[in-house]
Amino acid sequence: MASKARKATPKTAASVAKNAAVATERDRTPLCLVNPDGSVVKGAKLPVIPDADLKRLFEVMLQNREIDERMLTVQRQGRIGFYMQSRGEEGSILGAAYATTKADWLFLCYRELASLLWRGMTLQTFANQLFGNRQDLVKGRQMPCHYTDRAIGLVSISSPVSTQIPQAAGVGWAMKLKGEENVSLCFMGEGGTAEGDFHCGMNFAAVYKANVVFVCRNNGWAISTPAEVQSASETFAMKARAYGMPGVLVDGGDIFAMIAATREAVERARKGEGPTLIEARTYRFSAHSSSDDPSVYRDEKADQAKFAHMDPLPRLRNFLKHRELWSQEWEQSVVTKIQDQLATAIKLAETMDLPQTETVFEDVYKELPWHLREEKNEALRHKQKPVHGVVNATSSAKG
Amino acid sequence: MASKARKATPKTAASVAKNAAVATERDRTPLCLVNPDGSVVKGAKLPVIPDADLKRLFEVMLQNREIDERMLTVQRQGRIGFYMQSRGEEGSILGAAYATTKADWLFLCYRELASLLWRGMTLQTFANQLFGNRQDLVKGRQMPCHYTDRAIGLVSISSPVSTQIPQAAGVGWAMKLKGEENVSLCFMGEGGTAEGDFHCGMNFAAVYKANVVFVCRNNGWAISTPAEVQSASETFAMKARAYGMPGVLVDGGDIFAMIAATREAVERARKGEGPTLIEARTYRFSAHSSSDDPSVYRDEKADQAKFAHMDPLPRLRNFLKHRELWSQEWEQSVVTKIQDQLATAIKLAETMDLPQTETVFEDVYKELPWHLREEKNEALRHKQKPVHGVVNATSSAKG
Amino acid sequence: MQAVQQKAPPMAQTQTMNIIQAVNDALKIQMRKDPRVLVMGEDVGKFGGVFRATQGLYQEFGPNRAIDTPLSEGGIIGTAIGMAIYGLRPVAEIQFADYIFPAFDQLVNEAAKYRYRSGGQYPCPLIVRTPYGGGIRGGHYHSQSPEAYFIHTPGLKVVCPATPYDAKGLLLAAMRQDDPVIFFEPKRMYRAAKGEVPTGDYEVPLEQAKVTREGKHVTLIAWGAMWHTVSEFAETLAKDGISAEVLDLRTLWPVDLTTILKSVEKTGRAVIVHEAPRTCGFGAELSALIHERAMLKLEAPVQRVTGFDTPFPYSLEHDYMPSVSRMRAAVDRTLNY
Amino acid sequence: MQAVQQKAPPMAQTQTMNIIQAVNDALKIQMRKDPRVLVMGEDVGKFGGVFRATQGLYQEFGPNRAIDTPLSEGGIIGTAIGMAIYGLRPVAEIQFADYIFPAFDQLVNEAAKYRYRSGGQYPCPLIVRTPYGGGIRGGHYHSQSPEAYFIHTPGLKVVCPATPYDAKGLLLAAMRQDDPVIFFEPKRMYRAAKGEVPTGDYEVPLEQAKVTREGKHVTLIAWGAMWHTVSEFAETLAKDGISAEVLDLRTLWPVDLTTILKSVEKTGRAVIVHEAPRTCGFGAELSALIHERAMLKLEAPVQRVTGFDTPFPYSLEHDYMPSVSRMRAAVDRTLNY
Ligand SMILES: Cc1ncc(C[n+]2csc(CCOP(=O)(O)OP(=O)(O)O)c2C)c(N)n1
Ligand SMILES: Cc1ncc(C[n+]2csc(CCOP(=O)(O)OP(=O)(O)O)c2C)c(N)n1
Ligand SMILES: [Mg+2]
Ligand SMILES: [Mg+2]
Repeated sequence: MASKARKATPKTAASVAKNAAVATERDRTPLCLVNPDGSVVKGAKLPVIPDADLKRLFEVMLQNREIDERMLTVQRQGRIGFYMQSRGEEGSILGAAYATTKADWLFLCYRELASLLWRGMTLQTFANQLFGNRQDLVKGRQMPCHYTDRAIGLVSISSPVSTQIPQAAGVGWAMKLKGEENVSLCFMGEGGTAEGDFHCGMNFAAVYKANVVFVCRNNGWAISTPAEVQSASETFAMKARAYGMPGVLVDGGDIFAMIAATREAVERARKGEGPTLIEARTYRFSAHSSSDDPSVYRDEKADQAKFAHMDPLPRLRNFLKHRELWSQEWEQSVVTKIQDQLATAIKLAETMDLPQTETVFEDVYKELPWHLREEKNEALRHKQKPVHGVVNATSSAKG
Repeated sequence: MASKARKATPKTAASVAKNAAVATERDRTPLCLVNPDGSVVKGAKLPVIPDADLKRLFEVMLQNREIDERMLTVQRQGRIGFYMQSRGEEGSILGAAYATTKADWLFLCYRELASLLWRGMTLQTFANQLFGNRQDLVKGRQMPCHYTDRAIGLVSISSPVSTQIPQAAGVGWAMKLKGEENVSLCFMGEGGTAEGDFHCGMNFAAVYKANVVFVCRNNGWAISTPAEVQSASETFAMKARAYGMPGVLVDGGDIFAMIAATREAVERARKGEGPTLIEARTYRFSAHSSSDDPSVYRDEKADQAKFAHMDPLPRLRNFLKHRELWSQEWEQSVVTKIQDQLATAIKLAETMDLPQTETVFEDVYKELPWHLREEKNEALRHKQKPVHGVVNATSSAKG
Repeated sequence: MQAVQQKAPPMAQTQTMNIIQAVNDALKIQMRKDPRVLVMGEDVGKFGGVFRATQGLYQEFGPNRAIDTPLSEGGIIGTAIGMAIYGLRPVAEIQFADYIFPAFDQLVNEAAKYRYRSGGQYPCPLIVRTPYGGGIRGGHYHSQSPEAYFIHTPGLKVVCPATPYDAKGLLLAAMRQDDPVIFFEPKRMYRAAKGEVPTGDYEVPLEQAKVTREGKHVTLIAWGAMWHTVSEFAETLAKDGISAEVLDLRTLWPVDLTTILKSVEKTGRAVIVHEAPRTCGFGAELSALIHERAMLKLEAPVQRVTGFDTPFPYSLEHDYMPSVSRMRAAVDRTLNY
Repeated sequence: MQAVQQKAPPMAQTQTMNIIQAVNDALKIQMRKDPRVLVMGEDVGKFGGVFRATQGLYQEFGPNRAIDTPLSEGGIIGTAIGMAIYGLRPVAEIQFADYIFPAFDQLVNEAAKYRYRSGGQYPCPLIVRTPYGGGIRGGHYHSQSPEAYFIHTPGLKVVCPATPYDAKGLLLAAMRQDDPVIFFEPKRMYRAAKGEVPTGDYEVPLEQAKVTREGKHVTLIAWGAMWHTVSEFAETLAKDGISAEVLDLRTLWPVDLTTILKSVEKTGRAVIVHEAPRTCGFGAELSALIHERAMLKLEAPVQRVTGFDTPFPYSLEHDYMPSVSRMRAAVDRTLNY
């Protein structure tokens, strides 16, 4: 973009208004390959996915939904401090995750549990984190739903919105500098696109053609704030243009479309051709978090009905039915199994001790400096009893 | 951008690559109404500008250039600590400024002296700021070229790049909230578009349709960094699309084009129709600042020749000649006059005392709190002699 | 517990309020009086804020004065600065103090320096309200107490009420002065602290600490949520025959050093309690100031009981937060020096 | 003046260098040894940095290891964090410390907490080099000394060399340990401070202060550019028969308290000198620590001579910067207490 003298015929009228950022029909239309009733969209070319994988993806969707319901109940019972559901967004999350491998690093916003289940995070690891117990991989240091699991390529989840975006760009850039074909897959919410970090991350990724794929889950809401307050642009995918990066709008209820779009983006990234921004159009069927009450700011009943067609689970079920890959008994057995496994994991996690007081002082630095040695001793001399049942219903914003 | 169910036919192929952010010919072509030789571009409709104004604009261009040369010399003599030139960019700066009035607040990057001369900042005010003397409107608190002059609508210039962008959006938003038709005019460099603040400011301005016009001076360089490192997008004007805002690319050597584009943008803003991003394609003919040495990172001689056609001064002179509004004597008299006036202003500014020690403690807060009263007394007890001639040639980045 | 300091002006009509209600009341009163005042931030409009501090403002004052913003702290503070220098009186909310850092540059390099660097031509009367502090199981990012960063920044005022009465009075005072103010609200006490608050208009002047309990053996210095813990602690000390004087600083900077020194010179001992990490926390400044100016009156070095120098943990926040037993040890250190 | 502390390892080959050259040399040595190391920042590549600290690296290591970035501190630090957790060793330059604030959130909420919040799974060995301090007629935004903000942030190490020898040795040590380090370079002394520096590889260990002058009446504590002023000041004191011990902290956090206490316990008096504003500056922490731990050995309260609590001025920076006459007054206060 240097000031090169260009030879084109000069424009002779400002026509600012005509130059406005109008989206074309193509910009506005989400990619969709499978209809809500499970039928294939006319003319669509489905991505190649083995039947076993399709069934496994459906299983994880079911599991995710069971886990969501169960953990919200556990939270309501005051047994864990916080929970965030992802009902209705599992399709796009799983679709994106499916297009990557464990060698591809994963940066999450926080609502992408399904991607971790897909990658094989164990239920025990999951439950330990929610209870913040002694076996929790993050040593009970973070709120529930802030997982880190290096074994499956999951980077540490942070509450501050969008800080992961430039970091993911940095990882994708490092992969490229090292000559690797790995990619970094980075989720964000549509609310997160308003932060300065979104801009920095997208820009660096594009300038250096980093191996990164950005997935923006546009679920319509950032807590109580509707997506139209976040940006005046017609779609979030269009924001890619500001960075000279391809942007694709996808029907987030259609896991096939998500897989197709993400595969293409991942392939480009692996080849060193740079990043892509994918907008997954979805709906946040659940509350923002266990601290939230959406009935204050939206018409829950009407909206649930209005957006029902965007739910990826019945859509995939319908597709599997068409392919004769589904049966009621199978679905029931998956649900029963996850309920049992979850019950076991919760029980174990809940009865496990909290981390020991001295762990508060570990990992601030690689080694314990003098002042933390002193402070550790002070803490040990004055060990406190855990305060149970401190309710945080004062805020609906945590996470 | 809420997740509304849209009725369009679904897209059936991801084709990420095809969706890429390709600029159209229209995007790539700067608006140009007057050719470098002063002739009007075929088919162009020139903005209406009274002859007297045209001559006055040319005068200010000449003045700006004289001032630039003179002050750099004064800096080289060690009489002021720092200076920033704007040679070759006066046209776009003046064009944008001409499209506004003093009631329209002005946010500068730092290289837009011409806009202040146009608005009537006196040479004495200017010189006092450069010498940081007792009469300096900012009380000798800021480096040279960091003017503030409320009388002409100039907000305080800050060194940190791009912080003015959300602030200008806030002022334009305040104007709108108050039901005023004023606008806020905000300059930035193309380097500044990489900062998070650019994103925040553009986004808020567009969401709230603030009364603001953004002018990005793309002079090809941010100190030693070429514009192509700042963004992978083909133009900076295209960044407007990410915000649902019109973006216009303008030949910055053509003051007529700048006036036309800015007038249209200002009009839209006054009517409450929201912000515009204008990219003025120019070339930074001078060094970044008095601390910089561009020969280290670019081929000075070749580039000066290559970009000569982008200089707005000969272009306007040629136009005036065509219109018989120019004479050598007139130009010479303008130059001589500004030289004289400047000499007088410099002399006065240079002989004026520095601010008094106690002023260091004023304006931190509206009133002096106890600790600053104490510190003021300490400073008065230990008054130091000014350290003259401390050279800052260690860095080329200041400003 | 709050009887000592909740003295309302005589005859004023009062009502029991918590801190949320007190803040809400202050905003309403000032928005009715001054059309330049508006509130803005994430979820502050229709929803009334995630802690509900701005509830009802959207309904009463409309979307142009109770503004839902994009999720961008830099944008909120950056545009609010623009509004403030243009003559409006924005009261920006940062949803949690932990999220104030994307706006840090706008606060410390811009808002704090606007009046100064413009030679007094552009004052920047911006208020930033933000809930701070731990004890709500918020982990790293819903628990921080970042006041020291702002106290270290010339040009900002830093206020932190502990009670509903002070929350309302200090916020009203802050909205009526002309410098940028970071207004930290103790989220743990948002609903837990209740007290009688005048329903009408009043101000609690900035830059004045309050002696909330008189005592003679040791001065306990606190603010915000910790003032409550410290006040309870002082009661238990009394049972052991130790008479503690308790100070609620209320305005952290510029601090009311006169009141502090008067108390410490009387008791000869001081313990400062805060939630933020110890190192370079505000306790360090207070300790330095007291030692510099009252060393000869001190029976023992000033003690600090603070959050530890680690990120704020989740499961073990009970071990992290300044505890009564650590406070007791600190008091004992001053008594047995 | 630098003779005392510039003792090179015996037999090592040395060369006269200034701080810029020493930094450059450290980067070159480490980049040759460790292919994971890269430098990145505004103008650091082809141009070699606006202070020329990275000169020649682009030519020797190419554009992938001496990287010119967009003008975006948030992007620089954010992506550098990604690189660091992925196993590279980025050394990011922030052109002036005054411009570190757009990256503040990434530094204090992210880099500082990465190892901790991931339970040790993701260390973040990021180095941020940045020139700080006044005395170059830089006004508000080319003069600030923001070390206290980072010292207050658990998880960061803060280093600040005063001499070429230490600049090289500390930077080499910093690049070889595994925690994020903010490395403040005294820009006023970049070219002014010269000394003999070994041309080969060596480290100056972090977290160790240095007694650069022995004395018995008062301890003068400083770092970075102020260490030079303080050292000269100590000479003038000697002429008046006052024997000052001078400490160069070198690593600010974790600070070498042992060395500080040892000196202060010996002299009974301490004066801390820094450029940053006094309030909540690092001097406050040092003062608190010394009083807490050595009060009975103190003949007088610890004194602070610092920048004033105002934005950094331009024309009057000579009045703003800690001056020898203010230092003298502080020493006198400790002597005549
Ligand atoms: C920097 C920052 N500001 C504010 C918050 C509080 N907060 C948590 S989630 C959230 C909304 C996020 O919305 P979106 O990005 O759309 O993701 P979604 O929750 O819809 O998945 C907010 C405001 C935060 N965590 N971080
Ligand atoms: C936040 C910040 N980072 C770095 C700098 C140092 N700096 C001053 S000007 C400049 C380049 C600006 O380039 P551009 O925006 O293109 O404006 P131009 O100088 O070309 O007019 C840089 C890096 C700064 N002033 N502020
Ligand atoms: Mg959302
Ligand atoms: Mg430029």
